[in-house]
Amino acid sequence: MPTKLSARFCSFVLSLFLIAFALPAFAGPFEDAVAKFANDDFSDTDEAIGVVAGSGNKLAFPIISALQDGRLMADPDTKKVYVTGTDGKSIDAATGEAVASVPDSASAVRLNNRLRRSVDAALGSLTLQSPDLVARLQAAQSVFKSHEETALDPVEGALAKETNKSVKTALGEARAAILLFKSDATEVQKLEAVATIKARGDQDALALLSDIGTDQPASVAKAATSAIGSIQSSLAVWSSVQNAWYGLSLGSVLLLAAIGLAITFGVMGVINMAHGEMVMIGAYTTFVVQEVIRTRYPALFDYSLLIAVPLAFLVAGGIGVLIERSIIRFLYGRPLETLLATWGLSLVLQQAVRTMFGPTNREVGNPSWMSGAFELGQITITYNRLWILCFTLAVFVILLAMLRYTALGLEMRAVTQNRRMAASMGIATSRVDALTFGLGSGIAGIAGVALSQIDNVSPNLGQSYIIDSFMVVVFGGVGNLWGTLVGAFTLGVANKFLEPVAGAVLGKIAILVLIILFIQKRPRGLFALKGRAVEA
Amino acid sequence: MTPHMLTRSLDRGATIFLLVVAALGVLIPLSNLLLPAGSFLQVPTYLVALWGKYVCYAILALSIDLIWGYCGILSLGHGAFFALGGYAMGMYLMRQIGTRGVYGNPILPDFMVFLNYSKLPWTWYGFDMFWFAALMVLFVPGLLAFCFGWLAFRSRVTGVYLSIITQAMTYALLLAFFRNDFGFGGNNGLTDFKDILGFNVQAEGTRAALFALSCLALILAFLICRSVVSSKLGKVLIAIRDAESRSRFLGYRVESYKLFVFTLSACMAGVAGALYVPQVGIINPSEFAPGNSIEAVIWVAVGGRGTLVGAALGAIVVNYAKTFFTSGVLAPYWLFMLGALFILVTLLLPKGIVGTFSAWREQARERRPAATTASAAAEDGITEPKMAE
Amino acid sequence: MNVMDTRATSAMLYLDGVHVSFDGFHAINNLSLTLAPGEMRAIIGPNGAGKTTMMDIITGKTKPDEGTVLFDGVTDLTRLDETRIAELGIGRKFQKPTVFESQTVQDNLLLALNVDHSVKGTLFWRGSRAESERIDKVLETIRLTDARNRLAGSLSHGQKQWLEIGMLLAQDPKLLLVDEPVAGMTDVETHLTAELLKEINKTHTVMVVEHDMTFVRELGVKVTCLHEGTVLAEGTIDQVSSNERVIEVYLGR
Amino acid sequence: MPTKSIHDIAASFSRRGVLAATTGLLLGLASISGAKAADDTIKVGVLHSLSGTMAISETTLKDTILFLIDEQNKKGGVLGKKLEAVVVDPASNWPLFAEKARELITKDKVAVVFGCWTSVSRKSVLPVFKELNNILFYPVQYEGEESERNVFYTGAAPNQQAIPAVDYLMKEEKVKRWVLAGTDYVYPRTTNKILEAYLKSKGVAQEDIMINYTPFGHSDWQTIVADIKKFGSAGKKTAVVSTINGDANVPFYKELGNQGIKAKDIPVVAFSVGEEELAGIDTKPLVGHLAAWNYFESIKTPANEKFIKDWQAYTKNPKRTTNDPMEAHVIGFNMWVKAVEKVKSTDPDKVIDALPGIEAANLTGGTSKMLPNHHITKPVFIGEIKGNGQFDVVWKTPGLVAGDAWSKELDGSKDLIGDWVGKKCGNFNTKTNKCLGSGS
Repeated sequence: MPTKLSARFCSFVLSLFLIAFALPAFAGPFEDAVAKFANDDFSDTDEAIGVVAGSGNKLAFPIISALQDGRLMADPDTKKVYVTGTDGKSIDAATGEAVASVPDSASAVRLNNRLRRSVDAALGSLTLQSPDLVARLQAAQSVFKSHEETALDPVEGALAKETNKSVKTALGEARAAILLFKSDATEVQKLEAVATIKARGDQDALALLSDIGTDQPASVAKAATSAIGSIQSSLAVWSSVQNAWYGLSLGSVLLLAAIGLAITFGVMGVINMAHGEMVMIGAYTTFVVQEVIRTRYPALFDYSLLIAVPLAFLVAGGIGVLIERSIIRFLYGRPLETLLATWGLSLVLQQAVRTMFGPTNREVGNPSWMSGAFELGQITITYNRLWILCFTLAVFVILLAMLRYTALGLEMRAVTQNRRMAASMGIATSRVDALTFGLGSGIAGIAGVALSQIDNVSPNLGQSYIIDSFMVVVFGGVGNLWGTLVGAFTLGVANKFLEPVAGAVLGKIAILVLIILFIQKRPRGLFALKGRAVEA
Repeated sequence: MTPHMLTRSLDRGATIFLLVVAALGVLIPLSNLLLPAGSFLQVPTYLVALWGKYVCYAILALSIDLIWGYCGILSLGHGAFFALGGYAMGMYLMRQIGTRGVYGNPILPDFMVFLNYSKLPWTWYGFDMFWFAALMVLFVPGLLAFCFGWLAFRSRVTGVYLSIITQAMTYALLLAFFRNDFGFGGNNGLTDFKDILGFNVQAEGTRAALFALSCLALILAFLICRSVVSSKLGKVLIAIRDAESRSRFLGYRVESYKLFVFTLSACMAGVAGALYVPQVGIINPSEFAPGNSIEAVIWVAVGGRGTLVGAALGAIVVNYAKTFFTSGVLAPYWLFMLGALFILVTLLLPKGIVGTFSAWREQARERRPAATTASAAAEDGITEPKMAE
Repeated sequence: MNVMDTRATSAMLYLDGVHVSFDGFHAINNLSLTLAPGEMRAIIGPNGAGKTTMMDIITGKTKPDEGTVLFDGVTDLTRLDETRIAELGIGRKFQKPTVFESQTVQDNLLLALNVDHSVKGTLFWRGSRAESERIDKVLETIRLTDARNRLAGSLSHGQKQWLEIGMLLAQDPKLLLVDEPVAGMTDVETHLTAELLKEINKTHTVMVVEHDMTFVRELGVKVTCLHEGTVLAEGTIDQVSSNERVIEVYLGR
Repeated sequence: MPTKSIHDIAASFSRRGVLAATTGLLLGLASISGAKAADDTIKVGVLHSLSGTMAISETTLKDTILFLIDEQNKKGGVLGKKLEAVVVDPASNWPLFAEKARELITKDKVAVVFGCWTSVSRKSVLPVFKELNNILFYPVQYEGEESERNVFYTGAAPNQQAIPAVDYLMKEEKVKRWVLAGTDYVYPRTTNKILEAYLKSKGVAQEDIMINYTPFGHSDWQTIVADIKKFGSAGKKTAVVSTINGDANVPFYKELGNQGIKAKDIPVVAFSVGEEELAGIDTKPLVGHLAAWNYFESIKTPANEKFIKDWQAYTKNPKRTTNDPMEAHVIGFNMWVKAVEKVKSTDPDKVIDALPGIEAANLTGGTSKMLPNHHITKPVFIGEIKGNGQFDVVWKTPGLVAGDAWSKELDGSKDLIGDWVGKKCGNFNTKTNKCLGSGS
């Protein structure tokens, strides 16, 4: 008998409330609304959110925020709703009284995108005055997006109390947004609103302004259109900056993929078709590292990449040395045969990984410091791309320094320039060869760690980069690291400026054709060695 | 490998090879058509088609060996010419479908109908006539090779650089043909062919005929290659391969020689592709994939670079191995086998099967030092900057 | 002489104010030098003096940054490529003997013969009696008759040198550029080579680059000493070798 | 010249050499064909790529069939005979698909083939199945525009996936502006054409539709995601309909997540992203993005729970996911078994005629039926990506949707139907009452 139950329950609630807040409460709209959560029907939930948020009840905030992160449990049989606190303790959503445990029949109230939006809106008006600055900022933002009239008073209230500058502006914009859509707002208010939003000048502002509808006063409509115009023009400028950034980021990826090849192929003249697989091995190393960390020491997850980088270098490098000792070294002076052997090798490595890890993609997560993005002016810069760019340059510099200043680097250059002479001067050429190849492979492995952050970790990973890598190295000029650097960034930027015009596919084709024609002009690449040294 | 040694040991081999091909070209179709199905000596149709494919690959291998083995031009994009020839033939076959397409459109192939093409793109004009298609099979790859070669050889792009830009070429074509807007069926390519010159492509008779034709083509291609390499021009090619600038100082226009042989080889590849398509029943952009071109080069290496028989044999051996490994219990491991094969051959038989074989024969016959390893690097056609020429 | 008037110079080879530099390094520096028709000239000079680079310039392998290079008084070589220059009649023997190692001695000579070098010509080439006779003759001159069917790659160093000279003969150019022909030869071979070159000089203009002084002396021709890409001294071997600047360059340092 | 050289050598070589070589080869050839089908088993062909680019998706399907055969044999096989799987690897190489199909049918004498994923592989084997008259069960959602006598399409036709998804977005999310993003091949092309026509019929303006195509395995999505963002900031509620192909999805979603496109702002509904693809991504930033399928692993039905349990037991991998094409194979396999048992024979002709009308339970609680056009009836679910890489079903079609072989929205095919029962024709034009082209 639910009715009787609820009746008794209400009297109980009454007494409790008398104690708790010393003000009378009845099984009013709030309780009914809360009960609606248990219907597991999206539109009911939507209503409930509205009512609860508007009720001004102390429980509103805990309920809605619980709803947002799936802590609001509802029992379809008893129509009872519970809030499970972050601390694991639960309370009855309708009454706020603590309950020992949530019945097993209860399940989390489900959301869909529409509901998530109303939840945000609700929380927006609820958290406008939260002590937490970030929360306030977010609240203001979500009100700006939802701009529901009901939020006007809270916003103005908050605006009056607000001290922090950035939050103040955010609130101002939120207020403007609301006014702009408020039917009975005065023309003056609306004009001010337009000005405020224009000042904001980003794509959300654009969205808002282009959405104000037709029932606006002429002057406001006019102001809005001009505002849209100016925002768009400023955004147009920014978009070319954005393209440049995308180009650099793509270039860094190309460079990272190619730089190892610049050593094995450029310096040693080994046409290493298994280079891509070295990259892949690096990526899988990252995967393994993260697996271990996930299962053993979850706390370390953010450091997983830092651990993976040296490991990937060692694993890929080690395999590289192994390959050099067992295959490549028999093929010096006949680069072509290295092409054949390494091609066969790449097949073997791919299939090996496929049998070990399965053919499907493996999940490699982004550590927190590599996920998300930040706004620089009007362009979005994603952290993973930014880090990859820095990482690439770091690798490049270190490599360069290594070649220039370390003994090994010196020996490498000696051997590659004149093997016989180097040997006669007592350099263990075979050792140097092995190490050089290992170095190249190791760097490919490192590249794999970075690429695992933006691409599939699958047995085919390497294949997708090998051709581009060769293009970069050849375009830059074989045997010249700087050439590789310039080549990579040139191709990257060119590609990204072509893409909006020609589309992704035609853009890539255009780049390839350009490379072909360029090689006609500079048959030995961008940074070719001149003089008799090359010929004789 | 010493040429006169080759010419001796090979001519004998060559003749045996030619006669074997000829014999198969006759016997396999006959056994397939005349003998009762399932009888011990009867070659089932699927094997006829299969071997037809191998033979086409053998022609492709020959065309690669001609430029790489004898002129040191390593093309990592020869699949492109093969595929272009294939597309030319495919387009003819598509036009032959006529009203038998699923939409029954007399002019437009099916894929055009459901992508709402209003009219036939100009690129497809004329392909309803076999002679035109046949012409294009030679002309399109030939033209591409000519333009590409004219640019590349004139500006003396050599070695790795040439190899990589040939790869760029085929890669660009791959992407282009993948685009549906390009008007060649996109990723699905051209398929579901009905008949060729009025004969049903599925019919056993047609298959047998196509097989015999492929064998004939292989023989012709082989004879052409042989007449080229055994002419004085062949000597010049080898001279260019071994010491390009020396030949220049002797007054040879290296670029024209390269251009000639490159274009010739492209045309041969085109023919191979054209015969390939009706037998496998589909042509699609993946034929442009750089990987395919590289594998084709590997066939040549496995068989024996600079020996025509070797090239053809290599193609057949490798592809037979592929077929064999990709079915049955071995299926999950076939890539290991293939990869291992490539590695072992390069390590143990650097001259390829035929090359090593004839080298043994040679050593057995007369103890005389073979070509010094010093020239090996040059022979590879690829040379790093520091050791160019 | 009126024929001569149309010619810029009567010289077979005429270099004037030639400059070449690779990445800032001046390989050839205001080099001027003339070779009269029928002359044989020996070029000496320490390593890096620019001898080979000079030959590269004459044969069109390297383009000079500035300066004139005239062949036979009329043709400006700086505008032409190797093939064209070879066709004009300038033959070159490399420092390091380069022959077609994987082909037989007689094939090497066959390739060198100055007959139709076009693709068509070679594709439909039929051997002629005249050609084989010339090959036999050359083989005799270079003493390789009984090695005719051997692989060039299997020849001794000296034999290779000779084969390359033989190729020059087969090519029958107006001007021969011979780079260090006796490097790594026995004294006997050296002597024979000198004889051979003298023989050749009867019918051709020759420029020999050589370190070996005894050999140069044996040739007994006008000597030019290069240093740092420019002419240091010119004259008979005795004059040059007594020139104190030459001595300084060779010994004093 | 060569003729001469051959002539004079021909004298010098042994005729026996050729004879031996040739006969040897011939014998070799013939003996390869010697493999006969054992009579006490029924052979089932499995034609899925185990290597190359498609191995990612297809390997699972191979395992699925092996699993199903295993289960069936535990139940005593079919017609009292054990089933025997013949596995080949077409290696993601389309001509090889045709070749392997031919081998399966002629050499191994299989009774039925389960296989293919991409449209091109299906197109490539089609002629073979028609010529040799065998049966192919094709388990993947595809562009439609096909109905062949020898092929049974157990995956979704466009009207069983795309259209309901769009309807959902219109109704539930009030979407006004559409981005149709896809990989540049025939399935996305066709699907987007259909959707474009459908949206316009619903009164969506041309400028509110943005269509974008990318190459296979496209990995740098910065520009396109930014474009989507821009397109989405025009004030109207925007959604992305993604027909992006398997491999390219991971970088696409990673970029979405990083550029902070939240599902509640711009939801993405995908037709080719299932549990398998999500296994490669950290889905937390993607919660709320949608996928439309006929099956989700997360659907709670006894049949599904049992299936998942047995499957994970069979693969000895408690984490092994299931997905839509797998269910398609389950349905197809059971339908074939029923048909065979119905006609007491594996003869393709009999089975083909028996299959239409056969019903088999699907894993989501319904009963799918094989239609005369060789497509099947399926329920359509819209699922939201959850944090754990699974889907939360937020909407489903009231009943089962019948698959249309020919899309009403395309000019070329609006009058066509496939009917192998009455009309015996795969592309029957209802206007002209003619069976077009080669369809019969």
